[in-house]
Amino acid sequence: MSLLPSDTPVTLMDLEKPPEDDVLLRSLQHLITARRINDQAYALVRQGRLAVYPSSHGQEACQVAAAQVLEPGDWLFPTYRDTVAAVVKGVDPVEALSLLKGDWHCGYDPREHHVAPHTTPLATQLPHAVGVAHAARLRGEPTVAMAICGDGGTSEGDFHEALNFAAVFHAPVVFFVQNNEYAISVPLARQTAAPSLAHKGVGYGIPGQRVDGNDMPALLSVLGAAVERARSGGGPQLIEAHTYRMQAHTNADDASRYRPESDVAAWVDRDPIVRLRSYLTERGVLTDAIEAAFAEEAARVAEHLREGIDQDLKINFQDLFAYVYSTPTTQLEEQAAVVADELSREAAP
Amino acid sequence: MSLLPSDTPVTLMDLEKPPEDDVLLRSLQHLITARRINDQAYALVRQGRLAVYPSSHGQEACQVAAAQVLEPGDWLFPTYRDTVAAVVKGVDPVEALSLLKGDWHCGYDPREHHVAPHTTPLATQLPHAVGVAHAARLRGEPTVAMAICGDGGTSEGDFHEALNFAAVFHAPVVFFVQNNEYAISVPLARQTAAPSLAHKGVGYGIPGQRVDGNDMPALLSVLGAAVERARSGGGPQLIEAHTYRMQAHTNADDASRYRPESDVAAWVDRDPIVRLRSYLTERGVLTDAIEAAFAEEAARVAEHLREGIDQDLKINFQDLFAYVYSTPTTQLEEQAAVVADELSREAAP
Amino acid sequence: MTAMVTHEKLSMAQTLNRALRDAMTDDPTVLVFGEDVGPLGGVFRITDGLTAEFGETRCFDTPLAESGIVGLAVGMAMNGMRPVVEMQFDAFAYPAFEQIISHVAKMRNRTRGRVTLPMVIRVPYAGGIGGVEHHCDSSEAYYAHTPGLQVVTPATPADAYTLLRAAIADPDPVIFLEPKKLYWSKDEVALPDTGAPGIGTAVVRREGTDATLIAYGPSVPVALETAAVAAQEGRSLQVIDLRSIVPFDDATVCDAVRATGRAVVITESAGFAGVSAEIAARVTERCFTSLAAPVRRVTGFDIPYPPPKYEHLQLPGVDRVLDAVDDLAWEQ
Amino acid sequence: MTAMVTHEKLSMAQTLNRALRDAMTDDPTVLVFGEDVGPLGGVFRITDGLTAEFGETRCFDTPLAESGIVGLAVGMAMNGMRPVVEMQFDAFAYPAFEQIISHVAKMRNRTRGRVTLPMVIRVPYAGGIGGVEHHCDSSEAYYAHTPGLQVVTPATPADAYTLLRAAIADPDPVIFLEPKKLYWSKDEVALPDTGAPGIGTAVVRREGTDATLIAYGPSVPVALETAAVAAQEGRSLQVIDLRSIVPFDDATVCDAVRATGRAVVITESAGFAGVSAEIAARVTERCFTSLAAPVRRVTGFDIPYPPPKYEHLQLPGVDRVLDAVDDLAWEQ
Ligand SMILES: Cc1ncc(C[n+]2csc(CCOP(=O)(O)OP(=O)(O)O)c2C)c(N)n1
Ligand SMILES: Cc1ncc(C[n+]2csc(CCOP(=O)(O)OP(=O)(O)O)c2C)c(N)n1
Ligand SMILES: [Mg+2]
Ligand SMILES: [Mg+2]
Repeated sequence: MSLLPSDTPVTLMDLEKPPEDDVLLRSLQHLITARRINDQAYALVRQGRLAVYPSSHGQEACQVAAAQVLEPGDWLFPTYRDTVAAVVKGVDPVEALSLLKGDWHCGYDPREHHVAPHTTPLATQLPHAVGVAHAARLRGEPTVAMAICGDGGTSEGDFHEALNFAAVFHAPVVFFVQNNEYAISVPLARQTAAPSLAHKGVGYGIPGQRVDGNDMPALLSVLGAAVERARSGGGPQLIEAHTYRMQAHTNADDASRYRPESDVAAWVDRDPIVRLRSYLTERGVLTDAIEAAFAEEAARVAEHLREGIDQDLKINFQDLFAYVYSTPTTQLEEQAAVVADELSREAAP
Repeated sequence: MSLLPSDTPVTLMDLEKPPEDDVLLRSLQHLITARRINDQAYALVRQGRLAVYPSSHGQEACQVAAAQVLEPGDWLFPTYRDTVAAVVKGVDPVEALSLLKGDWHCGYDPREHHVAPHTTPLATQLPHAVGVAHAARLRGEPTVAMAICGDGGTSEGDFHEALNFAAVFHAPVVFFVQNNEYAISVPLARQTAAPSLAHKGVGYGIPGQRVDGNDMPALLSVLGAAVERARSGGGPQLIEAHTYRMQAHTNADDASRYRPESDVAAWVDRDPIVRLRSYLTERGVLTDAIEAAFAEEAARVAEHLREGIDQDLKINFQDLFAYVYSTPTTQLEEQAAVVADELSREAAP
Repeated sequence: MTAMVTHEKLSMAQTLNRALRDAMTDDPTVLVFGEDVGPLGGVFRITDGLTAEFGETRCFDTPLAESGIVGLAVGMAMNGMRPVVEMQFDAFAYPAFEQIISHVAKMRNRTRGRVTLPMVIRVPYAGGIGGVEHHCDSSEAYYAHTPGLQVVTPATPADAYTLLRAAIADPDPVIFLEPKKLYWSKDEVALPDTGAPGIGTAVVRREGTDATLIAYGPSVPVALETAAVAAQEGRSLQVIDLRSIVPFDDATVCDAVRATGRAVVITESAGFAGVSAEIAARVTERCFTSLAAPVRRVTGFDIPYPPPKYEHLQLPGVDRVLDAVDDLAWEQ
Repeated sequence: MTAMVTHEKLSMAQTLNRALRDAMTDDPTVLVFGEDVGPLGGVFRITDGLTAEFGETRCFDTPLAESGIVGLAVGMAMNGMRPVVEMQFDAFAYPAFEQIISHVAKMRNRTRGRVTLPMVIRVPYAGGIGGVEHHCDSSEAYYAHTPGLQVVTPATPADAYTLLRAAIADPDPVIFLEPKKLYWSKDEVALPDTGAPGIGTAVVRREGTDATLIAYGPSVPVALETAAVAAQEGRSLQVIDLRSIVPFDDATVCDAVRATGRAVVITESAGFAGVSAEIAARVTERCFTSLAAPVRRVTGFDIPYPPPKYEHLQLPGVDRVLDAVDDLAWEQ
């Protein structure tokens, strides 16, 4: 089954059983906030207040759906591009962005909302998701792990090993590939010669499905069903969402070197927010008042983000040495003393 | 298309166009020699003249076919278990076994017969095969690379990366998986949950096929066609041959710890040599005289092997330092001098 | 060394097996997995009987993929388990390198201590067993150079037990390097309390006053043998067994070298930028004024591990160590 | 340093690009591939314009898989090509570790010289650019410790050109480490003949008589700056740029240290069992009697590379090096 319409990308799929209106209203709210976070973060980079930001602008439906279909006890494994998914799962956006502000690597407590630290080495988080899910299963817990990666990430050896382990151990993992057609500058055609990335499930005995990654109801439906299959003993699931990276890889990237603007323009009409908004408006459940409330909430989050990122960092040199091991080695204590001595001499008149 | 009969393993497939009789007679000769080499090597281990031997006993049809379908200019990438395939491709069996005798790692010149050094780190030879094939293609040469791995090897990340690279670059590689049902003690069910290993091609856009690995004509037909497809621009091919490891992983292994003898017994009737012999006898092309000549040739090779392995090794300490770089570093020269000095003092009265 | 009356003559393979068994008995979150560790009991039989005793959810075979194995362990450790994984041989841990360097070593630090990884990666390592290529690598330097890992290697059956129990109990990851050639060496051992110290402590294996031999893992017996031979020649060599490469026991090592004024470091691994270099450098930094001669290193040569029939030339042996000792400026 | 009249002010990124372009022009078997090296020209633009100039069979993007990239290069090198591959960042070379250690480093040796691998693995490495985690690792020790690899790292635009050309021309594999923070540093350079020596030769970057600073790659400018400051304080520090870690130029380094009698080794990487340990150990072994003080190391701390706002604390800086120099027993 594919929920990806080949030729009608600007409307939504006809789902037999579309998500309830209130669920979709919540999605829209998340989408609007998500977009706002993306754009705010982008602006903060331009202002030099964030070092870099890999935006999910245009991919927000994937982001929101990946988190929205999870229970609080489920685990999310995000990449560097999935800040917004982490936020929907509960992480404070200021904490989620502290890595990119230059503060400590993982700004949040992964155990609080069951969101793994965002992972940069591609596909390496996927075996972790299998481990978390397998451990939960051994303990009889109903946890599902949602493991995200990009189209580029599917080429790494760890993608292969993770899917195979999950299949062999029948671990409750949903592998969610956000196919945004690019890995930095490298287009999908250089990444795979397979008919789709969902076909990669076949070699592991994992059911694979494609879905329009800019169709919020379809995503909720497909990912929600996958999570429930995984939870109820159906083993791992592979979902490929076809979406598009609307901006450069990060603000440090220059996409004009490898793709024409016209390619991007073709995707503007498929914007997931526009599509969900018109769907809900047509159904008569989205009022101006609700829209206004959503916009206000998004503005509030953006302000919180701005303020949080503006906070001056308190650099504590001890932090360098405090977390390497649970008990610092004598070597690290000596090294910390070197810095302490330097700083005290600097501070001295 | 599958050439694997599900229920009639002791007869051969009905092929539309079976290989010519003279080709199959050559196969039988190779098979008989191959079995003889396997058994001779095994005996040499028991006598303490070889350190260890991973035998392909029972898998000889795969071994012979993999080499027999290649042109001299084609490359073979064998694993530790594929000594016999290397020999069929032209390598002297004494040289092929010198690694296992404890002599220098790769006993043969890989460039002479286009046989890569047998590779132990699993699946790592597969990307090399892609590189050799891609380089040949860039130069417009008609070379095909035949890359062998085991069922266990398919789980490694390098398997994934190699197949994907081959598909994306449309490289003329035949990936030949000898599924002998075990990776040391680990049965296939712990290796994959896929319907077959041939299904792994799907995720790369590579055609996958299964074949009875103990059916010589079917193997020649399937592998031969795969090589020709690859050679004529059809891109990489994946072939899974279903066979069985009749002996322990190596003589150092104790298979009774993980599989009952009765499992092995079930495969005795499917012996590839017996099956090919009766086929050729029925067709009236195999005479006693020919059989006798084959046996004599096999005995000759076995004797050559025994004699070669019996030769005392001449240890030359300079060899330790001579091949690390094309020009030894001053550090290596100093280190060689240390050994030279030690040996001269030992030799002194 | 412990003065305790010992109860059983056990090989290192047996005490490692006992350590796993006892840890699994004491703590249901301890899991063992890897390649062939289940019914086969591992190619060195270190996990022998564990699947039979604890069931196959506690000790199980995985698909053949080392990065997957270590990655799975990371995830399981994130979620309440204490995985002990086996890499089948030293060189077959390399596919897991990215997981080890970028995750195992860094998870605690990058999450500011919020996610800890109590896990052990067991690696049979080093040579001396006539193994073919890729089966005899001394890979300790790769791990020891990586901040965030602890790197431990026993040289005796008693240490094997105590250090493996300590590694499994440790809140942080431990690379546990098992010298293959010592698997079958036997010793009287009292279990479970061997009297051996935990991770981070070096021990003096033999007292001596003229020079200090510093060794670990497979080189400890070489050092002891050298000291025995030297004693006959009238030279008193002290032998230190590091046991733990990271954390490094500066106090024990430096006290020893300051007392003797001379030191030789022995490792099987290639010398260049190896652990022996670190030991020589740090001992020199800390004991310079006590040194009568530069710290000498006796190491494997800077070559890929050679074929079986050549390995005797590569491995540091008694004579080569004695030559180094002879070089320690005795005329002063 | 070369006294040659220079022609252009070029950055290291530009001379690296020129080296690739010139090598590809001179030798049709030279190929460049990796992640984003094609139309984008690499994330650091080192391969800028190569696809346009040489076509996409000569410079091309691969699927995103580093082990595959290195493995492909091995195969292509086995079959007549001279591949130059780019690892996008230091830590993203780790997935290729098994290919590098078990094949790239060993192919020549295990085939007794019958199969050689003329290939270059370019790795942008080290920190100082405010990069986030996994983008600032100093990974040189992993390679330098591995017999069979050559490990080279330029500190100037001229060296970048000459060493990269030499690496590409070399019959054996070279790990070519590019200090990211120096990509944009400019210098007058004459191309193609920069006058710089080839692989295996260290150079004295600044003459001095009181002590020798030994550095490579990203630490060379730190050493030079330190020497400049020290000169104002009346201390004459000599600066050596190793350029090539393997092979190591013992002669140049030891001659220098014997003359000054004092040495400080500076590296960004974690100190423990790193290249700095090797340098300290071998200099001490060879120059012991000339040393007035133990060789001091100024290195990154033994911690995972810290977040951008903390990196100034981690990186060896002028003050920290001066402190080490002050420690070199000047009262003697
Ligand atoms: C192992 C590894 N190699 C290379 C990189 C550098 N890198 C960062 S993002 C990226 C592209 C990833 O593309 P994709 O998986 O499609 O995700 P997207 O950025 O499109 O979300 C690359 C090559 C990395 N992070 N990890
Ligand atoms: C990377 C790596 N990991 C582990 C091993 C140890 N090992 C050698 S053979 C083997 C089993 C391989 O099974 P399979 O691929 O099915 O080949 P077979 O031996 O059955 O021919 C293992 C685990 C290895 N050689 N390389
Ligand atoms: Mg992408
Ligand atoms: Mg097998």
